[in-house]
Amino acid sequence: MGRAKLMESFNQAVEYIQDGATLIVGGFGLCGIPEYLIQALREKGTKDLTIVSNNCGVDDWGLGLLLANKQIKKMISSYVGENKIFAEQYLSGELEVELVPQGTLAERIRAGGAGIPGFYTATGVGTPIAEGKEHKEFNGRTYILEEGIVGDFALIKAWKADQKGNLVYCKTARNFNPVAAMAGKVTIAEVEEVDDNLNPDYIHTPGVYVQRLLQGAAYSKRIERLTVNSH
Amino acid sequence: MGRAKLMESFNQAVEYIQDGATLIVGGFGLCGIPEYLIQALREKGTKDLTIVSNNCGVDDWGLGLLLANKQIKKMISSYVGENKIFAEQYLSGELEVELVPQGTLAERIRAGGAGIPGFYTATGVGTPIAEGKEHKEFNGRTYILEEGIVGDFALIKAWKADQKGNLVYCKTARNFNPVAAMAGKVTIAEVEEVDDNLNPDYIHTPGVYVQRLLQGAAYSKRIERLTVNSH
Amino acid sequence: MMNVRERIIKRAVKEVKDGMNINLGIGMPTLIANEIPNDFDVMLQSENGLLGIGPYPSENEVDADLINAGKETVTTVTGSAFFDSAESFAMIRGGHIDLAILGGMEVSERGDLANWIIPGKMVKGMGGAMDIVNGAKKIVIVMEHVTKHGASKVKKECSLPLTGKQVVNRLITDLAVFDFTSDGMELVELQSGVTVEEVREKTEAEFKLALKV
Amino acid sequence: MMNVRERIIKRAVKEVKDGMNINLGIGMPTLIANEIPNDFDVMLQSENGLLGIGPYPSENEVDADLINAGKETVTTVTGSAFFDSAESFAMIRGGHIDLAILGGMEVSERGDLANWIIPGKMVKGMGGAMDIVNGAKKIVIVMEHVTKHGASKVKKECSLPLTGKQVVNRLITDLAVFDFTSDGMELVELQSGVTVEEVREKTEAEFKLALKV
Repeated sequence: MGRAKLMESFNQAVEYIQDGATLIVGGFGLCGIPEYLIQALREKGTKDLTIVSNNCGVDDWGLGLLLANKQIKKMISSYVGENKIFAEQYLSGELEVELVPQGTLAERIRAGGAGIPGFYTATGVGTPIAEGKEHKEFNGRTYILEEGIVGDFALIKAWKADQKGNLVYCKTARNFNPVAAMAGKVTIAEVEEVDDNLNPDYIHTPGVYVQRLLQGAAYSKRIERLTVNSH
Repeated sequence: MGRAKLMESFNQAVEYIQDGATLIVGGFGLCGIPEYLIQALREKGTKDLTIVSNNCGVDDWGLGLLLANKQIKKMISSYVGENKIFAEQYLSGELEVELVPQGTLAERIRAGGAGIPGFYTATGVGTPIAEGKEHKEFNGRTYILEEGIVGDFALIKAWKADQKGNLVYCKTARNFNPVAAMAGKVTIAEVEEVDDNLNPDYIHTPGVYVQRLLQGAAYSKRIERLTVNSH
Repeated sequence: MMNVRERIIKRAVKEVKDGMNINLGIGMPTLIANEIPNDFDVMLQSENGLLGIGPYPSENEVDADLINAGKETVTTVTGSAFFDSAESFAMIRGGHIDLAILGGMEVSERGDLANWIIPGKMVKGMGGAMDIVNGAKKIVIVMEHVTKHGASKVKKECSLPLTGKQVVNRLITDLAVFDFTSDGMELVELQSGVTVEEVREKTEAEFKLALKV
Repeated sequence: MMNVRERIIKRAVKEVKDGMNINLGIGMPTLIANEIPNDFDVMLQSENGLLGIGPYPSENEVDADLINAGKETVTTVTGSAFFDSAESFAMIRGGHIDLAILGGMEVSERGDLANWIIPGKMVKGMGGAMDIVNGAKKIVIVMEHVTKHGASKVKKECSLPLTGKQVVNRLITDLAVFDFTSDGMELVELQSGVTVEEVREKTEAEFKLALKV
């Protein structure tokens, strides 16, 4: 897909995302989510999305915004317990859900980005997750086959970027963002800072994975569970 | 295996490596090889080793030292063209060789470290490498099954470590070292510097993978192909 | 006298050995962190991408980019490292975490664990639990021995969908400690003031007694 | 007049487009780097773990920790990034490299490539070639059209063990340029001064003529 271009407009960045697209979206809970890209997608109103993301935000933030606007057809996630609208749409049959163990989800996304169509894991063996999947023994232990995931687009959030699209993440806001970056046919990254002096030894996502780059201002970074030390 | 301990003696660090062990050794060519651990292993004289490493050094340096001392039974590598002793031992039947494409080798080592016993790749389909391997189609394309590799020990070289065993590599001396670190049942790391102020955002190998840690002095860092710009 | 959860936590912290890398589940297991001896060199892993969880932050230290797997704001200890989710579960799945202590809803006599879904209730998801129980070197489950209605949670077969099959190494309840081996389930310790008879009465699963009990 | 290799290189560099991420094989393909227009924003990948290869170093700049896949000392350009071998081949295998230009020993009319081993000669290994030919988005092979004995290297079937099956998108020789599609092999360009007849004579493979030739 060639190399990153620094763009001005979040609306323009999501312009080519069509109804029915599969999107891989970075973040864990509300930490490290592509705030502005999600909001631009809500404005655009793209429908019938399949979204691969560990969680689905909360009712009024993150991917919950797309859910509330009925833009999501299917979620592929490991945990979706923070969202009332999610429960309603799921129970009414409006929303499909595929639950994937968190480590399997991360590895399936990495595999998709790394050209690996399938891999074996012990995770889920003997549970409902293993139903219908190929089982295979290696050295006397049973594993199941899990498939790589590729997205039409990946929407991610990083801390810093240079203009070549190299990315650096901050603390646990890294989470699924680097693997999502690998697995998008087109990866759109939003960042807090553009810095053309990143140290090449400390790049988390090489620019080869990033096709569109945007800088956001004044990130909300909502905290889901503010926990402080009382003493 | 618990956490890294900073040790004084390279000889002591390799003490428990038994004849017949499988070792995963970091480095690409002579770049980023664990110089001192290899030399300690030569002194110890451990025999019948199976060594998983992209290359096999040169005749008088790197893994070539173990080869010259007839300590290696089998090499699992992607390219072994720099070594005359290698050719002799291979032709005389003293040395077994398993050639693995470089990307498959890196991924097999990562898989071993990541608890993935097998994965599918298109690399090698239709070539001698695919013979005897399970073939499977995904979305109309054929892939072969490759298995994860785990070593009894991994010997690696990093640039800096802290005393928790977190590692940082320098430039292209990183190469196979981070995946080797993951795939050793016991991982022994040698480093140039110990620095207890590494930035947690920029750790390449988290300390969880490192069981023994040593600091080397005055690294040789031999250059295989010195190439300079004439103008 | 200690309440039920305190009993379980006090016993569970004895599983923690100096030098371990440990993953503590959300809820009761998280509380174990406070009880780890100060002189232990232990690193706590958070599966969202951190090795080296520190205490909760002061109000000034709160950082939205620094949370644990329970989505709580945390701090880091010296020598911590951040990594991405694939790397985090490579670490877990690959057997590099020495010990995981997780909560349970049911444990069967063969060491099956159910702790992620109750049919008929709203689906939430398994998060990282299925990966952890199949990956960490030792799996310790902490849970109350019986439900609030008095029914045994230590069962012949789990009635709830499984998180993992034959994955539990040790179960710690408010009544006793059990180990699971290829020989079956074994009672290895009684909580103080508890008799074998009481455990038998409140346990659906069949278990043997370890010699030392 | 240009020699054979110069001809091939001059034609091959036209495959390079502004904005591409490119892997150049060891040997003749490496020389293409020097011919890339200065105003192109192109990043060269080295499969040992670098995106953004720069020129060879001056004697003062030589760094043993900074080499390319041919084990030559190199430098980096602004905006380069280092990564490990698994990440490097994730990038390659996952289709994130726009173009790879590699040398060849034989190419068949179906786009099979042989370039890693000659039976009877000492085994050296395939290095990253098998990964690259199955991974990069476009595979261009550069090679001399005939052996030093005058035998065609563009064959009906490769006689040497394959590096990849139906992997070549374009072949550039000192005589011509060929494309490989589901329709077979097609001559798309002649090198200057070369006739279709000469190409036919020196090519064992069967090929069609593109309309424009």
